[in-house]
Amino acid sequence: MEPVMQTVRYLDDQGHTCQELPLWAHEMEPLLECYRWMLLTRQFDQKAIALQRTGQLGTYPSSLGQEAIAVTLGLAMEPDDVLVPYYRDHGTQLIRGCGMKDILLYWGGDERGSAAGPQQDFPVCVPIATQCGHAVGAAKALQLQGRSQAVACTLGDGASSKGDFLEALNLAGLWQLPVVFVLNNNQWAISVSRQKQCAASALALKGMGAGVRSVQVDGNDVIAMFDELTQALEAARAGQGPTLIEAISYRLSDHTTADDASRYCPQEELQQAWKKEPVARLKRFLTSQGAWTEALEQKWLEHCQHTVNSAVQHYLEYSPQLPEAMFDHLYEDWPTVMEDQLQAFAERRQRRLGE
Amino acid sequence: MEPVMQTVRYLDDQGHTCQELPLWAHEMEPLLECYRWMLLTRQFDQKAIALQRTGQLGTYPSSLGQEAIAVTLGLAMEPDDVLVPYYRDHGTQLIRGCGMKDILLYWGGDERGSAAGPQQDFPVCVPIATQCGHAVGAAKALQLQGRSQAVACTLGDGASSKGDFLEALNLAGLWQLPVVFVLNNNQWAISVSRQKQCAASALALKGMGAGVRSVQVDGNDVIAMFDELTQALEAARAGQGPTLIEAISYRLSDHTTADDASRYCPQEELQQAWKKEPVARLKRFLTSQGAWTEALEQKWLEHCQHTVNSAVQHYLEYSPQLPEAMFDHLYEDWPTVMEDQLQAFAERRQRRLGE
Amino acid sequence: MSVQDLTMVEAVNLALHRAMAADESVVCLGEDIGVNGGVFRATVGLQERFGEQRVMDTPLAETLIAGASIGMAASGLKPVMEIQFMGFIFPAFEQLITHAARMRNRTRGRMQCPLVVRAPFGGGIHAPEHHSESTEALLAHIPGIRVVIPSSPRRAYGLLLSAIDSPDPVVFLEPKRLYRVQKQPLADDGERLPLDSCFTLREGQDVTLITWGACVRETLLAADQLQERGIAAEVIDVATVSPLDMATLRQSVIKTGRCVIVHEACRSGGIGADIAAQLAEQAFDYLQAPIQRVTGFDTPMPYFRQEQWYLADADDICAAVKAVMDY
Amino acid sequence: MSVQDLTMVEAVNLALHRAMAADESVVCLGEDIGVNGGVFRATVGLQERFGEQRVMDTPLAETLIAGASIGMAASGLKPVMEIQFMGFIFPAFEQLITHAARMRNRTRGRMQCPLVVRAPFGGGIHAPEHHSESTEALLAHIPGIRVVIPSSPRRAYGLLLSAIDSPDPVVFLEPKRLYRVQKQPLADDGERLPLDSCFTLREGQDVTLITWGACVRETLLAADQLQERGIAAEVIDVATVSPLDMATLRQSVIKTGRCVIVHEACRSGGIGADIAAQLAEQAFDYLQAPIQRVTGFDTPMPYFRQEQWYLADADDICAAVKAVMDY
Ligand SMILES: Cc1ncc(C[n+]2csc(CCOP(=O)(O)OP(=O)(O)O)c2C)c(N)n1
Ligand SMILES: Cc1ncc(C[n+]2csc(CCOP(=O)(O)OP(=O)(O)O)c2C)c(N)n1
Ligand SMILES: [Mg+2]
Ligand SMILES: [Mg+2]
Repeated sequence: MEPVMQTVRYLDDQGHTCQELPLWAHEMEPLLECYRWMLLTRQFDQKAIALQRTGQLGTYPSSLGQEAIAVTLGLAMEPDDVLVPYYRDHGTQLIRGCGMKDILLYWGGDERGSAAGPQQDFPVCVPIATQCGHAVGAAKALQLQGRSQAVACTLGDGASSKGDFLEALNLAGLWQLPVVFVLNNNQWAISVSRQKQCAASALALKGMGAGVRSVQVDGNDVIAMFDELTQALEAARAGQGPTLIEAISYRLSDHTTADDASRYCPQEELQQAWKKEPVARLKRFLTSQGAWTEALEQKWLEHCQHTVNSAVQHYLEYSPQLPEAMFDHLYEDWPTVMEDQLQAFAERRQRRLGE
Repeated sequence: MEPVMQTVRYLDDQGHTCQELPLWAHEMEPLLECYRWMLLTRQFDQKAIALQRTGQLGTYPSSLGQEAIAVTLGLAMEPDDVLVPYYRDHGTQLIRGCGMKDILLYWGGDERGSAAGPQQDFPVCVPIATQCGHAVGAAKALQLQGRSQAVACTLGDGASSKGDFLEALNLAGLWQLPVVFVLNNNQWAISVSRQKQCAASALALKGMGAGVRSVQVDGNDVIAMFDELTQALEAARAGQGPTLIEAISYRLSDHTTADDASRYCPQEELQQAWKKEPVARLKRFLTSQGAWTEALEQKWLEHCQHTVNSAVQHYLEYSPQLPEAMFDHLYEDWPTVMEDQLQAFAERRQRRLGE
Repeated sequence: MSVQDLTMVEAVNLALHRAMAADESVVCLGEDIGVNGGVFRATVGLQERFGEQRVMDTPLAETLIAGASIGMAASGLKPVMEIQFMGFIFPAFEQLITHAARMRNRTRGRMQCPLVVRAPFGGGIHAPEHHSESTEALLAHIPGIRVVIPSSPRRAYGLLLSAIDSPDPVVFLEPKRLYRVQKQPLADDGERLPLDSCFTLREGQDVTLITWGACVRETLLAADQLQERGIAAEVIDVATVSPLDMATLRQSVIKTGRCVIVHEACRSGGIGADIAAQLAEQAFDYLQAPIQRVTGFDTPMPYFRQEQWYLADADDICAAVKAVMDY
Repeated sequence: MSVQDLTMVEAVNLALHRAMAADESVVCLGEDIGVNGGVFRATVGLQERFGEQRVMDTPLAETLIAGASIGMAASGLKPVMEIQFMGFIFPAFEQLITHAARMRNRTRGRMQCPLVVRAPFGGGIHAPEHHSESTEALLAHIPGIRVVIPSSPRRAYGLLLSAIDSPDPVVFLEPKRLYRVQKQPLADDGERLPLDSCFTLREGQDVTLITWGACVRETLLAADQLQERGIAAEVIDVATVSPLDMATLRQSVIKTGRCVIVHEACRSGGIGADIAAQLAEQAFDYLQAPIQRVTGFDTPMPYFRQEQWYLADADDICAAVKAVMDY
């Protein structure tokens, strides 16, 4: 009785095509672009973790193994679409013009990290699934204003259990909003496995109860992801309503640098998952097509390293906010009735710095 | 692509059978019992509304037109099952031994109304859908204690949009809990129609995303309802997991006595709905089977009137709580550290009553 | 411009009509606010006039209403969301606290969150359970959210227009006990009243009575009674309970040396505690008696048969004034 | 009975082990509390020892965790639910406020709701956004809920056991900054500590320092520094912030005539306001200076690079003491 979801995929784990490719994927350049961004994202992640380990960054969530989702989303979106991310979308953020320095600032405990990026994009969202409400609100605003832009909202498999997502999904279906939910099913919500999160055979089935077109995609297959994302975003922009994309992937890292996955993640499962990871898979395909070589790889990795290093430099040298910055932007203007707070702060500052 | 739900029904709008009846329904007595309870419930509702109109009761939600759902649930449950109701289940409450006087007390603004009923049943729940969390918690308790009882949780169509329900449904599927969700789809959430609540063709489809067996039933067909409820409750008791039953009905009254449905409910729609209402439908069937007559009806109605009237009498004569009762039962024992509150109250009381 | 006699709920409705007519980006959303015009009729006529796109009946989901409003507000709209009764605002708390209050601060000014949360609140109308709460103190504890409470048709109109103008998120709580008790002549002149300011409703030298919401009525009644006994009470409607205009309150208490604070919510952790603490600090040398608070008790609001025992009346206020006068 | 040197988080773990071993009806639920043992390791070993049925990893849904806990509590279990960080407690608010706090009152004693909500809270560990909040005042404003905050391994152990024993719902907030800073010798003797009681940690004649949670540490440090300057400070750990044991606080302030209240949460609407208001009323004739509050500011907790500016330190406390001594 339960409908079975077919997982859309074009490349198998070995990077061989398993069905006729969509037309656009006959060109190599779009795929090369994906590949390059995936490598850059991975390099960035590694560096961020290194910074954290050496006390130069706070807790950081790596996207290792899920780069295909973030990167294809970034590339499938138009610049004036709206990104409503969660916290594991560094690849998407980078493509949309959020600087590495800014991402590092955010995870380095500096609010200014969220000042960057396209004006309309939402900042990193920590309270799980709450961004889904924002996404449908933003989509409603676009619909009301008669714009043909789309909203893309990311979330995790854990987030799919939280009411916020389910309520927003319902509204998206009801009001036929221009929104695409991209569910990064990386099989874990910290230590809680996908099986302990939901009994449905596919998380994409949650779209059924909301009247939302839903699809399950191999999230480590760049071709499938880009194709489905492009279709869904185009449908949204064309007023054809929302889509839920469940992207099947695997979290190859700890949840964050504060986590130790070896406590709960079976070693063989992790090893199996490594065999399906998106970077090697696409590399095999591109190499088999003669579009990529070790030499190109080395060159690109050097470029990545350079880019990342100079961003890190920029980050580390960035002058800190003033202590009183905590009061900024809370209200449009700091209310006069609250000036005694500034006074109290000034005294604290004076006491501590002797200034 | 969207799976289509078949609505289970045995009696058509005219009370003719439209498929082979389940075995139990070949006997008339169970159906007569349903019928008598439905009439009693309806009489009770009418009286409650009359009390409200004359200032003797507070806001009251009638269950007019949805009596089949409440009554079949009450009769399908075992005494030691757990009822987790919302606020439109008077029929179920009555069958489970909650007195009419108690129901009137509750809606008459007296906490003691919720002291009545089976020890394990939950009180009327006003914050929409919150009861769904309690139901899965209660079901987990039963499962843990190795008991073979079931929990029945009722909710409305409006409630099906709220995260509480969807989160609880997910847990029910995940942990295979002994719980049956009975969704009274009466087509309205105050003034918001079913169509403006959810785009899915059936609310029962929400079970799919949670891995919960789901069924859509004609909620005005006593035979279908009783049959599905019995099966679902038995499955729950036997450790076979949860069921979601969407019962299609129609709210023939205002939302509550504080509402005026004529402001938003199309007149013809209401008229059409009257043609499908459960009491007349079952009466036609029972009459056609020779199991019911006008004479029996008159006699039963008199009995109902008598029962209701004496309950009302009891309600009206019930001595009020003491003013200080508001402090009772809040904590197991009133904390000594809060005695000044009692003191302040005593002063207020003294001032006002001169006692 | 014609002047009409309006109740508070009509004044709310008038302000909504005006704000929506003046600015296309103002939208309303909530449960039953469309064709039904709101369970208290506060949004009557809006959907007819401005259409279903701008006056939206939502599914029954307060978390969603708040979340979507934040998304709209950050995307250029000015949503006025309704929570049907304040007792049902809690599902919206995560959104209001972790996002609405912080969106501008978090993005260092890149994004705004100019939304208004309207909710009827308070007891005294013989409503069922959860329809009579006064939990304004919870929201007042959240930096970044303004909490505004009108207590007359005129203030409802002027403060709601200011709330909608405000680029900050504003929770606008409407004391439903006052919705229809009193009419005031009101012109639809668009005149705003300041947030961040208390309103001194009555001047007096002997004692300062500080209150807001539905209790303003009882407090004014008490002031009348006190007058007859020769006590001149100054009555201040706090109106914006967060952030607090302490200057006005402080000046009054420095003048009178005596203070009684009246609110409907339970005592512990109520906004009265905050005001009392600040006054006791800032007017320490002027206070001639301990500040008294006349409040609800630390229990849930009892069901309506007993709610009069929970709600303070003019006599309760007078008794407290007597205590501070006699100290 | 062996005495071990334990940190606060180990003491929490010890109390959970003891409570689960002693009473089959005690169950634990929350996110990552099972095989992972909790993100702070507070529930380590419980699932291994008591099984998946009694130590339940839930889906990611705090509304559900609270709702299910209430259902369990009303059905004969004693759930101890964990909210991973206090910043994520808001989805549970509707359940805690409209149900947990009222279930017994509403049913006139027919149903109980003996649950414990455990949540790590407060700043100072360089955590990301929303991982450093101190919103205990919100829950303290809800009649029917007890709010308990330990500040040492010993008090964590004894108070948690009492919280689990309690037939009332208890929110048990663990200052995560103190989780591992200090070890105390602790025997698993099951000794309970009273809810409803403040703990006087240090006696003194000159000034009363009132605090709770992580600020207890800074306050004791300040008391040491004050001692060197010849000022004898009495330090009281409030511990149960709701309902408040005012008698102990009042007696101390009547004795010293001076008071400074220290808390991490923002100032407006903080529990400090409540305590200050009550003391200013109840010790009016004894106060020799206005009560001072040393608190966070009325802003969100800044991200970790600036959080030290938000958190009060011993110097800030000493400065406030100086102000009340010099008044
Ligand atoms: C409301 C809320 N509850 C709990 C947390 C703590 N937390 C952070 S990430 C996480 C797991 C999220 O899992 P998932 O949604 O699958 O996303 P992933 O991290 O795997 O990408 C949890 C429980 C939170 N941030 N917000
Ligand atoms: C959380 C919450 N929000 C709003 C309300 C106000 N309210 C009471 S009943 C109702 C509509 C419920 O509709 P439905 O779930 O279909 O149940 P029905 O009343 O139709 O049986 C609303 C919005 C409430 N009680 N609780
Ligand atoms: Mg995940
Ligand atoms: Mg309904």
